Amino acid sequence: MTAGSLSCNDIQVSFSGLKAVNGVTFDFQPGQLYGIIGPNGAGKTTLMNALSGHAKLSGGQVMLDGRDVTGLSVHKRTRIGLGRSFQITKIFAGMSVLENLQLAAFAHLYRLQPFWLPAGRFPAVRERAESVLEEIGLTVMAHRPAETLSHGDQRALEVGLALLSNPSVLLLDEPLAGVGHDQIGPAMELIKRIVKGRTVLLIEHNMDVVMRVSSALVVMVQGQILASGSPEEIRANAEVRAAYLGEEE
Amino acid sequence: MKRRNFLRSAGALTLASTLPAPMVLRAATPEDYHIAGILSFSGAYGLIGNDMRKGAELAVAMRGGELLGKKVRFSWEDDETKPQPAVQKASRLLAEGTQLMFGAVSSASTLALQSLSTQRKVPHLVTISADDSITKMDGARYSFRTSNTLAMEMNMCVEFVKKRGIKRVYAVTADYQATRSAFDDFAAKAKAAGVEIVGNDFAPLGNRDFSVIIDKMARSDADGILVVATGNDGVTFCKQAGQVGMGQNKVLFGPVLQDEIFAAATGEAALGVNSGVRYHFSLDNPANAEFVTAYRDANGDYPSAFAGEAFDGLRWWMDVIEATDSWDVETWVDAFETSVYENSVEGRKEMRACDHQAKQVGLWGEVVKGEAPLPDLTMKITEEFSANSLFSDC
Amino acid sequence: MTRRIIGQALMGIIIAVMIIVPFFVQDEQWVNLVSLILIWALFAIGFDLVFGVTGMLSFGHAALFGAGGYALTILTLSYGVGFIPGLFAAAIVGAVLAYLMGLFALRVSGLFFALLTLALAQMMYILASNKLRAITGGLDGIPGVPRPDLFGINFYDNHNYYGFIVAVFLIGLALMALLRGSPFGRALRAVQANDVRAAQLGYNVHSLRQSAFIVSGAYAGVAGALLASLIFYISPQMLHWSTSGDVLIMTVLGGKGTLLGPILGVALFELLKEELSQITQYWYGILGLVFIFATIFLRNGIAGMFQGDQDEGDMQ
Amino acid sequence: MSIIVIGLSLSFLLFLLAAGLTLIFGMLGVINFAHGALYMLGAFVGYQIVHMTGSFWLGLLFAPLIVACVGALIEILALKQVYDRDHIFQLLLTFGFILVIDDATKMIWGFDYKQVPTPEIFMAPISMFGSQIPSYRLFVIGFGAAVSLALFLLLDRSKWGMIIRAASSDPEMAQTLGVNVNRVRTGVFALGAYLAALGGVVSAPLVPIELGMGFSVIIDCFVVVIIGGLGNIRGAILASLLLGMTRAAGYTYATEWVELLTFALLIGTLMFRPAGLFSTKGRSA
Amino acid sequence: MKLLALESCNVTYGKAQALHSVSIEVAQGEVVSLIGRNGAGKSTILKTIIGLKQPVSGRRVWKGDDVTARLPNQLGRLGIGYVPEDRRIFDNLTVHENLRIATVMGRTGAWTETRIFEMFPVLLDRASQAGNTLSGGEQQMLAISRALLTNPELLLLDEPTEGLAPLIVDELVDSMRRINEEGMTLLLVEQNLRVPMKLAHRQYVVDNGTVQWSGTTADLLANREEIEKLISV
Repeated sequence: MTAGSLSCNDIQVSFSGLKAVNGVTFDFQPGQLYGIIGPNGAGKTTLMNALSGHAKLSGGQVMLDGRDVTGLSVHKRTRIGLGRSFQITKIFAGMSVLENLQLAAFAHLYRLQPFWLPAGRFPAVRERAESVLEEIGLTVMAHRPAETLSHGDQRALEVGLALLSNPSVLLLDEPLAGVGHDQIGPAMELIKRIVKGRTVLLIEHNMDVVMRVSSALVVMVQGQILASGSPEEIRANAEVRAAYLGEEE
Repeated sequence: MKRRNFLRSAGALTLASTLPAPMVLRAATPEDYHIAGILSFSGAYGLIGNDMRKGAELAVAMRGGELLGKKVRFSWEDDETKPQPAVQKASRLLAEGTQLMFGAVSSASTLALQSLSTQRKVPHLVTISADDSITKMDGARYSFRTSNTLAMEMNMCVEFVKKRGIKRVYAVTADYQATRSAFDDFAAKAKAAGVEIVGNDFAPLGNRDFSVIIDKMARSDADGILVVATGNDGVTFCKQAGQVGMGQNKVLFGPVLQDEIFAAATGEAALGVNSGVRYHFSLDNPANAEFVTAYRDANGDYPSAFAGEAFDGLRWWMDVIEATDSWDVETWVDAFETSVYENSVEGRKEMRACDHQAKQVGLWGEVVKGEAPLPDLTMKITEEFSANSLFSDC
Repeated sequence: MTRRIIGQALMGIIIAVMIIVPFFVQDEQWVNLVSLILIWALFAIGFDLVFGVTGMLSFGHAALFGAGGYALTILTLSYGVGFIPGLFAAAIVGAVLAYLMGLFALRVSGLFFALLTLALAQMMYILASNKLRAITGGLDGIPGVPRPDLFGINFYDNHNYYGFIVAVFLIGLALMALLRGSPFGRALRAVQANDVRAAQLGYNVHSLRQSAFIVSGAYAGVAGALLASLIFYISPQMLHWSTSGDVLIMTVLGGKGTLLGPILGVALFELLKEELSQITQYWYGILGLVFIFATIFLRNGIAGMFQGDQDEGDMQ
Repeated sequence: MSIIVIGLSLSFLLFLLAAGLTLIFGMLGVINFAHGALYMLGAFVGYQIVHMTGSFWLGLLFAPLIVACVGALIEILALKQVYDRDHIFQLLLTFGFILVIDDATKMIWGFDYKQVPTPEIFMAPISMFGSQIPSYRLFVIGFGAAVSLALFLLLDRSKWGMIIRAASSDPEMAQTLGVNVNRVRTGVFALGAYLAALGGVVSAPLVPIELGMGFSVIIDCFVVVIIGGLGNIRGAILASLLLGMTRAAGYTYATEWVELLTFALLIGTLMFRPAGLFSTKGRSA
Repeated sequence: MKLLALESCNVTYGKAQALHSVSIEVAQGEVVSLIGRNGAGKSTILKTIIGLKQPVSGRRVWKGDDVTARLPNQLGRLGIGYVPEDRRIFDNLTVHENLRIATVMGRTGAWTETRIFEMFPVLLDRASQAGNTLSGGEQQMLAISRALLTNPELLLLDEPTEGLAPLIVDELVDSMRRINEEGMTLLLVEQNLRVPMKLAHRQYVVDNGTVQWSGTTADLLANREEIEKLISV
């Protein structure tokens, strides 16, 4: 199996009776970027939670690189090579941007082994953090406390944190949510830069972006996959149009 | 923003300037006789500490506030009924050159002070804590107890059972080292005297509900109920026993089960309860008459056992060291070790050199209705057991 | 940033002065007071690793504190173990007990964690007070806890013992500074700031929480042992939940999550207690008011005052 | 048989002590550490009223109302400032109030023990199942049952309960319907304080009234509330019954183990159901 | 008559700005819809109207009065009803209680529980069930009924048809039309065009926190291509 394959087999997630994800089966091919779209409440984020280990499955299997990771904890999936950003920004307030990234780099490179040395003493960590910093374009912000960044920059940092472990599978949950109109362009460039060589699942509502960056689209409605295919196919799909525009079938 | 910064800096400065303050405040003057009173002034035992303070201050006031020609000065500290603050505060006062440690209330704090006294070679006077281990054979050289021991009070219970003709005893004992061994002691002696122990329950210290135990007692054929618990636990027990009218066909008694303070907290249910009494204001002797009058003049109230014992012990100590006419601690200790106190408010006390425990008579009383000016519920002294029947030889 | 550094330096200076003064002052009460402050400060900086750094409110630290004290006392008095090995044993006992408590308490978080640690510690208190009286001396405790016997120095002299306490305190402080600055310390902060993200980065959040609790237990154990030997006495009172409450108040007053804040908090607490208790018997109530105000208005305690890092939004 | 009656009285006393704590948690998400202090304050105020009027019933009526006002003040002056912060801050605040209330009580009433006599009509015990059962115990059972019923009716059946539940379930939504959530919160906290004080007054004829009494009950309250499931009133009733009966059995057969039995029950519960025995999502009344 | 207006409102979530100088007007008796994709800011506009979000600048005007400083409970009593996006049924109240609370707290008027049960008989069947046991459509009916029972003059509906089966959507649309015909003003948020095309007199298209387009439904038909780009795939 090549690194970066991710597949789910009939996965189900339910919250107090409500089936948020109801039998999703899909093979995500290595190196592809999948745009996951669908109306509110379709179960997109829950699907991501199921893949990253944040949501408990009530049925089904998740395979990562051919390995069954269904019962594995979040941190173990990360160590196998799964990265993720969140819809609601989860950065470490009270730390600088660089420190945020160093934390991630440490987990990735050392797993705390030489924990007694000052955190600044690890050139590899710093290098890795700084390279990601450059990748996400926040080098000038390195020493700013993370919570003082603009919303757009915080979203970039969010993506950077997911990126640091150099994951083969990257889950991006609305990386552009709340990003101002003027910043959409650079943010999209960033996404395009970082996805190379990875399997990426992207939840995004900005259709311009999704259409332009995705190699394939997966449309979810009511906890299930309604359709999948190339952007053109999806655009032409009557069912999808109905779901979005609410036109009569 | 400017104002905020100013406020912050001011706060910081204030903090910084308070740091060295204690040194300035507490420059000691060695020109007096300094007594460190470490007692409970807060919490459930705060009442005891306050009464002891009144008794002790009266003992000094009645000799003109002087000892060995120097002014007597008290420092009162609240140990919160905990050993750690007791030691902490005592250490500070010792650093000022204290000549006598007085206290504490709880046996735990007293034991802690005792180890400090031994280590610092400063006399330590105990007038309340009853734990037997405070006055062990060949124990702490500088520690003395002028009040009752629990063992002695348990012996009074045995004497009372014999005298009253009680045949079967059901006991409730606080689950605590001192009270457990006190009960064992009582049980052995009572059995020897032909009394049957029909039951005993160890109740947790601070127990708030005795109803099940009381029910077991009420159903038993015991004619005597022994309560080896004091303070809150004793009051709670008597209150709840009163609600089933247990006193009507069984005699309730215990080592320090009731006095005027506890009776006031118990209410009517205290009537008829028998208890060891450490000191009582009604004792008929000149020394006591003088003390009670002075105490009532000063505080408008009858002295409690805590006040009485504190007064008595401190006066005894001061009488003895006044007689030595010396400022040498060892001389004081040697003199007190062998002293006899003929002028005690309880009649006569005698210090035992072997364990530094005052040998004394044992008082026993019953709660009765009091007429003004006496409290509503008051102790009537019913027995006075001789010292020889209560103390075994050294 | 510079403001922060100046604030840190100022705090450091105040603490340094506090530590140095007793060496030059013959006044023993000052020595005693600072000894006490340093011991509680050791306890507080350990406690803050769990509370301020990792973000778990433990109400069970009294048990760890007391367990350390008992470990030293029992080993030295009953088994003839030396003081220094006894002190190490206190650290180990504190850590092991923390591990055991964690087995139960770490299954839950937030307020449940606070209540559960409280209940567990209170159970230890009850055990120590009566069922284990054969080894703990019951409520009467054990008097005569020894002090070190080293290099022929008489540590029963409070000045000399003070030197020993300072040494242990500084070692503890230095280790804690290293730990907090290390990747491990950063990771603990990350757990507090956002545990979901920390897990997503590949950190094992549960074992980080557990490790913090264990290290904190070792600090509490050493502090408890030092306190027992300072006052030559130990009793289950040290395990009572009000002890946990005291260390919590100290830490919040000083500034949780900062290295030096808790030390100042302890100093302020003990000073207020010393000074207020001479003026009024209601000092605990006044302390309560100070604590309430600090909770509402000074989110970062005294340390926040020095560093000026209050979030402006909080003050409204 | 008599043990069941006594066990019931233990249970309902526990419930009276814990009800306010679990109510405040259930509706506000606040752990009120000062609950024990308010209980003590209730007992003292109750004593004062009984002392002045000679009537236990006036004490039972008015003391909890006065303490409820104190509770409302605590909520308005302090708690209100920190609702938007982490729950730990609310806990810290109420912890601070323990110290303040304790010292205020000491300042007002001094150190002496106080006592409230058993009300005249419950002086005589009643013979039941071969035992003399104190009639005041029977009153406690009846009163405790009545209070739990009243709480149930208030929370589950009344308009006010409906508003309280709505405000705790979704404060924003309740607000858009016209509910003044601020006022509801103050009211709930005051009600919790009222219940704490009610426990204090009902306990008064059974125990000495002294400054340490709050400290000694708070752990019991926590145990009941944790076993019952935080914030769950029905759970609190069941947990009180479980604990009360366990204790009654403990006092009968192994008195000295009663305290540890309590904790064993607690730990056993948490081993298997960390969120409490009777925790059910959804209905909190 | 102008019933409600937002005038140049800027709204933020923490440091992120959600609305940029948004102005909206609703006249008495109208049905107005806000359309746009997820995250465009439509829900925030409704929240700003009912007071759950306070604008950092700009005004909220009700019948000509500036009510910017009012709290949600006060606005509710002025006559604004709110049906939130995720329905927000009180999960520890029964279905009947979810309605009663509105009756108790709200204004009196033409809407009574009896009428509601006539309109949505299924709610009567389920009156004693816990609110969270209802199906999605039933929850939606409950949420609308709850808002109606406060007898509002303006009813805000946030995606009322989301996640519902087409048949139920039709039923809902009919009910909304009837409600409007009885004189109630509706402000509707939708992601798609299906309902707005049927119901609304006027439309606002929202994207990225600003109003991108506004006009009548007829205008919208005329500019359909352009609008679809703003809201579709």
